[in-house]
Amino acid sequence: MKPDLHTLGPLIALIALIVLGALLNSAFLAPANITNVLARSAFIGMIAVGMTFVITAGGLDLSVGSMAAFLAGIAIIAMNAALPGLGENWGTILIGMGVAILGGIAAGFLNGALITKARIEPFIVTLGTMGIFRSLVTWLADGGTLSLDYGLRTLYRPVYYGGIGWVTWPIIAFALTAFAGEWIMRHSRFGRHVEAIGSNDRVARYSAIDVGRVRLLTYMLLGLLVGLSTVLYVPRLGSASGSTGVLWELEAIAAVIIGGTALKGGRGRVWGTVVGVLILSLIDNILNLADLVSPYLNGAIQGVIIVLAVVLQREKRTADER
Amino acid sequence: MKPDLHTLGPLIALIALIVLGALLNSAFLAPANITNVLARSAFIGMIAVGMTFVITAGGLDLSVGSMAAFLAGIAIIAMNAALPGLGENWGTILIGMGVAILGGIAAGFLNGALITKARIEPFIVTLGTMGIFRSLVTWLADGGTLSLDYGLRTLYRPVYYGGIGWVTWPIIAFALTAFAGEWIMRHSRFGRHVEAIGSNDRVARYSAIDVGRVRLLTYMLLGLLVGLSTVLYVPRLGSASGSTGVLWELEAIAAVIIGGTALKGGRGRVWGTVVGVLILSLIDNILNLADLVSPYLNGAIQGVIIVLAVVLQREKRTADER
Amino acid sequence: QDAEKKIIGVSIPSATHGFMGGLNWHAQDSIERLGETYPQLEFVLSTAGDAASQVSDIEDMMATRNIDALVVLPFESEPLTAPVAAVKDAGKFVTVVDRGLSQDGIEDLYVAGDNTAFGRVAGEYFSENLEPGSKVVVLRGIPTTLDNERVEAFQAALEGSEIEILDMEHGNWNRDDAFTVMQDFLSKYPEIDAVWAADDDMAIGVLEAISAAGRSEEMWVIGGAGMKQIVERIMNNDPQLPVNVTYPPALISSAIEMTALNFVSNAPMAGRYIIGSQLITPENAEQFYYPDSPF
Amino acid sequence: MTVLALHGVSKSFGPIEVLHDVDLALDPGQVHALIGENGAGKSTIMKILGGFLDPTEGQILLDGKPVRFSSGPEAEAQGIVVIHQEFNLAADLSVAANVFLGREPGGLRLDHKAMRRDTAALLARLDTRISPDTLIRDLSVPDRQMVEIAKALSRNARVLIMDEPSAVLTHREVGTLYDQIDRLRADGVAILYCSHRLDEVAHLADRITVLRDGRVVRQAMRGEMTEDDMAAAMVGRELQDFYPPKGRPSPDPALDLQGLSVPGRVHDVSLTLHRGEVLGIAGLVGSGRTELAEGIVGLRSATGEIRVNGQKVAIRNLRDAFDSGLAYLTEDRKEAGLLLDKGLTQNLTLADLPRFGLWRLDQRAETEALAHATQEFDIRAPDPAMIAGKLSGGNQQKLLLAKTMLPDPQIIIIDEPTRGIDVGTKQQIYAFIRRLADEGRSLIVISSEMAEVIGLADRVLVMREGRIAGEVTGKDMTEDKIVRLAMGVSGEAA
Ligand SMILES: Nc1ncnc2c1ncn2[C@@H]1O[C@H](COP(=O)(O)OP(=O)(O)OP(=O)(O)O)[C@@H](O)[C@H]1O
Ligand SMILES: Nc1ncnc2c1ncn2[C@@H]1O[C@H](COP(=O)(O)OP(=O)(O)OP(=O)(O)O)[C@@H](O)[C@H]1O
Ligand SMILES: [Mg+2]
Ligand SMILES: [Mg+2]
Repeated sequence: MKPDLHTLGPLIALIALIVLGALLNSAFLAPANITNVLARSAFIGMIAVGMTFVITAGGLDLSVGSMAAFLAGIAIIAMNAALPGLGENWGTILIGMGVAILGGIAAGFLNGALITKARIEPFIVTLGTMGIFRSLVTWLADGGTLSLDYGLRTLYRPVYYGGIGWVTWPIIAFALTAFAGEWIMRHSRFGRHVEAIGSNDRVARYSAIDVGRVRLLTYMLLGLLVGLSTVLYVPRLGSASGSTGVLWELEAIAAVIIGGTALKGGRGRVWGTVVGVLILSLIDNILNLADLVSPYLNGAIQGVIIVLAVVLQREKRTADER
Repeated sequence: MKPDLHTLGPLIALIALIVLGALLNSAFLAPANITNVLARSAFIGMIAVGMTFVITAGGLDLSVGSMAAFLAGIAIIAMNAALPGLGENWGTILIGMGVAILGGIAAGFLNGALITKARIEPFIVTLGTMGIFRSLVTWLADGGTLSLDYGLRTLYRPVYYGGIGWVTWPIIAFALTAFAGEWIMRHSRFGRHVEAIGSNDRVARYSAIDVGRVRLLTYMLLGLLVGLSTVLYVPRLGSASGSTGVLWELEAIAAVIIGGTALKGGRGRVWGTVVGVLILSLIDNILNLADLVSPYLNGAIQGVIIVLAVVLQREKRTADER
Repeated sequence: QDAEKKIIGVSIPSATHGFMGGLNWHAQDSIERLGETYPQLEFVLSTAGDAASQVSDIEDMMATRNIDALVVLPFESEPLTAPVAAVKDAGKFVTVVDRGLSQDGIEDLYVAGDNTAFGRVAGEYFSENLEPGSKVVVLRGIPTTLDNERVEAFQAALEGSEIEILDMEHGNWNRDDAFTVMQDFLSKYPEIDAVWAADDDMAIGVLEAISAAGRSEEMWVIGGAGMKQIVERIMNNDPQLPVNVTYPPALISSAIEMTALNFVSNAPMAGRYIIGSQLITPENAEQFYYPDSPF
Repeated sequence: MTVLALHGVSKSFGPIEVLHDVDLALDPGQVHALIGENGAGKSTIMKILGGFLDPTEGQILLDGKPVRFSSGPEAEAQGIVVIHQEFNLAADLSVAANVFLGREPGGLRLDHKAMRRDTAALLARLDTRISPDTLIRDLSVPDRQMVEIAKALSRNARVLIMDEPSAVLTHREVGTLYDQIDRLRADGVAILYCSHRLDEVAHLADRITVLRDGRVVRQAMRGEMTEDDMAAAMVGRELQDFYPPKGRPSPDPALDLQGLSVPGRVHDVSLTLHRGEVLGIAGLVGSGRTELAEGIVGLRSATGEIRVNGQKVAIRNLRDAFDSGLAYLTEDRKEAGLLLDKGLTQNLTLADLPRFGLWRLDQRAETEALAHATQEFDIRAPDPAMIAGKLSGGNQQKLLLAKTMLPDPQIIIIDEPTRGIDVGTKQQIYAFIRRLADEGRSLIVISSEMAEVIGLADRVLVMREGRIAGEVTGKDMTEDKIVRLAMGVSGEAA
């Protein structure tokens, strides 16, 4: 893990934001707030780590937010359905988790197969499945909300809120995902091939890399991570609806790019993505800390900070390449 | 204008949709319905033509929907403000049009300058400005709706609803934009430069093309077209709010890609974009005209059709290129 | 520094459509007013785009702003129930607005409109004022529980009246979407006698589509929530807009005010306040006209 | 005993047949050279042997048995390794990652240390100073080629197919390449070698096959053909007076540089180019020749004074340079020269579009310009509507030359003019360059081919480490003198 301008830039932005937060409100650095921010970054965070692989291999996935909503929906339906038979216990919850994770892998497979086998642009495939997943969850919920049985939710709740002291499970899961993601990107054959494909897929093909398979795997990995983040998301809210996970895809992609991974592929930076995710959550948190002119302007301030965060990492092209 | 697989594919999809629509409902081919669909397509259509240039040059613009809302907002404010002085006449309306168009060019300049001068990824810049424009219009409208003075609206209304017989002004404007866009892309130096930059910007630079300037101009052209489509949008409902133009950016980008322009740049097909826009509007129209299982599933059907439309145009790799 | 200072957190959905815009405006308006009147009160307002960020907002208010009371309009009932219960368990005063939580007895104060009544009142007007055999179309909102409640109540009120609902589509409480849907309804059905648009923003789009098709004489339109432009037209006896059904965005003001009163007066506030949906008619329209509100 | 052979192979792209009934055999421990004009079909043969293309007719025989490879990697699994004419490296990856791409050592965790070590060893064998951790995108063209060679060497090939490996290399590197080829030959590897440098063919080849218009016209063993025979067989006529006679430049300065520096690359270069002169610039790889040229034409920011025809000019970008009558032909054809996925006309006219119409581009005039260029520069395109990437390598170079000459510049800087050009065409290009000079234009020719600089230039400047190390003229223009200046070795020849 050699730091370079692309990871240092966002890191500086992150530190600047932390300093700003601490100046605005002394409670900002309180453990409770830090736990909150980190735990809620976990969903987008895990998804963004998966997205880093997809983007590095030259792909894109717009469907992740809808996919999360859909997976949360079917997991809840599965748990509610298993409840009468199995009762209010971890067995039922494990079924729900299994449905979310396997469903995620299957959804990722669907995206990946359409992209690699039917050879359709990732943008179009995932725009299509984005609509499909979102519609399906709305339809399953009959336009309303799918809710987990109250007893089950009470049992399941500690998966989001519990943990080891201040370090709750989502934080642990996010950290593990980030470490694993970084390791895979840097030290595994898969990661190497992902970068090679994103950099030049003809070269990869000439090097006996099964380009289609690796691409497919990136989407499945992303699906798996969407499934895992759903496993953490369901106990937080205990429900899913047509408005769950709206715009998560944009946030995840933004985090990846803020982190220094190029949108055109070839260069994956998992640590950068983690920093990008934290920057995005901190912006929200800080906006809540400060009393601003008008809440209508939140989006504008957010926009300005996102752009500023990236100014710091923009490629300092040498004078040669002007 | 030589037809190739990339423009023929979507054209076949379009024809299939028209046949489907005609079979589902006899009202589909009625002139009134055709006028409706074409006129509604005009906003996204004109924006998508501009987007074709941006994407062909290797860029992207996520801010267009918000930009349209913002431009509509300031145009309405300007007209309402000019009303007491100038009175209820075309002068006042021309001021509004001017504000929308100049505002569009300025907004495009802002995006383009941040991308080319500050060298930030287009995705990030326009994600940022998307938030900024959207926030600003919500703030200007105080969270509600900005409405054009009733009298002015009545005067201005024919710009959307009037025209030459069935062919209303938006349809005419869209057609002219499409012809001009196709002409510029195919026959002008600018179009040639845009394709060259998207194909390989280093080669463009070594051919004495001012890459930054041309890129900047694509964003300004897009801004201008967003402004023009705002000029047509305002008389339709006479209002603008924070929910105006939501997701237009995705629709415009999808239309461009469905039309056969590559997301990675280098190959621009304005006619394809027009076909893409029509496909997207027809899907909506057909879904409304047909009686479907559940309106909740509209999004799913839309998704499936978008993917299918593109299957037809997917690149047939020759055996040589394995 | 000031031990007596009380902090009231207000968490509402962001202004994504006209009604919420009005609600946002009323919330800011009453916070400003109350802040001036009662210097010992401080308000924290946050707006959220979805349920998850609303939960985050509430967590932030608890963790960093140390609020004494929470006024919340839940984005959705289910997901907000547990987090709001946690606020209550921490000993804070809780006011729930409009959308009830999925567990009873959490909140101290409940101020709400009545979605069932909103649909029913409209439905009753339809069944009383349309001939049997009349045909209507319906534009629904964004798919949500409250939209379901409204539409179900509307359908229930039409039962037995022999009025036919030709079609229902989601107009998403959005003018442009409603315009598109209505244009297509007009192409599809040669005969439509009335439209229920379930929200005034949609009603605006619907009216425009009808007038563009030159069929204004054929049908009237009932919207809902009392947008000022619509109320104005009712006052002027517009034949196309005979009545409207209230669902006042100002209910957030009542909620905030009552919560404030809990701290500044000696009378502890508690209970449920349901603001019923009323029919706005040309006769009473003046009462419902707020020219300053953006909605 | 033949390892790999073609038997009666023909190949068509669409309706156009580019190979006709070719027979070719590669034996272990032999270097088989394949020579022919640009577009004769050499690369196509190599791609067929390497499994990257299917023959339309005929057979590939491996150890005497007919085989069909469905892909390059499949052929590579049989020990057939290709160094392509186009670079085959992932630019975002490091040198070591590229060398081991697709066959990374290590278990679950990649063995970075082994990859770095083995890569460093390979590169040391090739006597280069490239670090295994450098990203390919940061390497110069010759360095990339060395990485390609290292990559091929690491593959333990039975058959090694090299498509113009030396075209982008300089003198010194070519020497190490020969050493490696000798070593492989001794190890019993069968080598197919394609080159336009006939001297090296004479030096290396055990057997020579000459290809003309997709047909084998002659096969010979070592020593049976002189360089002139080869050239004659390729071109189908005798080549005389390979280099044109030197010119008589006028004393007027056309281009005058005073203290030109490109930060970090070129230091304080002053030179004068006279009207009608061909000035050669020689030097080792990395001596800063390209940077100097790019500094002059505004592609890199440079300090110092530039005078054109005695007038001081400010050149901030390439457009300014064009306006002052300068033109530059890049050495990096694939990345900076041509749009490989665009048509020939679009490439030809890209840098000079205003000529074809202020508003509407006159496509008929463009087509005419292409027809004219095709003739003047002898561009052999089977189909004028094809994309540039499908032209043979040498014909791409000719197209690039045509593109550079289109604006009719007065001062032309050509970086590696004959990379991948066949002898016949080389002669045409030399004559063309000389004609330009005789017409009163002035040219700077940067070349790593010593013979070319000496044969073509009126005067040669030698660069070393970003500075002008010296100048040679007249009888002093010898390979030995130039190499000494380039390497910084003082004194007379040993
Ligand atoms: N994919 C392709 N499609 C169409 N024509 C092609 C394709 N590839 C090569 N050709 C044509 O086949 C002919 C032989 O090309 P090839 O690359 O084998 O030539 P070459 O002998 O290697 O020439 P050079 O010395 O210039 O590299 C050329 O006319 C070329 O334009
Ligand atoms: N983008 C770059 N980043 C880092 N180093 C570079 C870059 N471009 C070139 N170099 C290095 O700069 C030095 C000069 O390279 P360059 O190829 O321009 O020299 P040259 O004298 O023109 O040689 P040649 O004729 O072989 O190209 C080389 O060491 C090269 O590796
Ligand atoms: Mg070749
Ligand atoms: Mg060079």
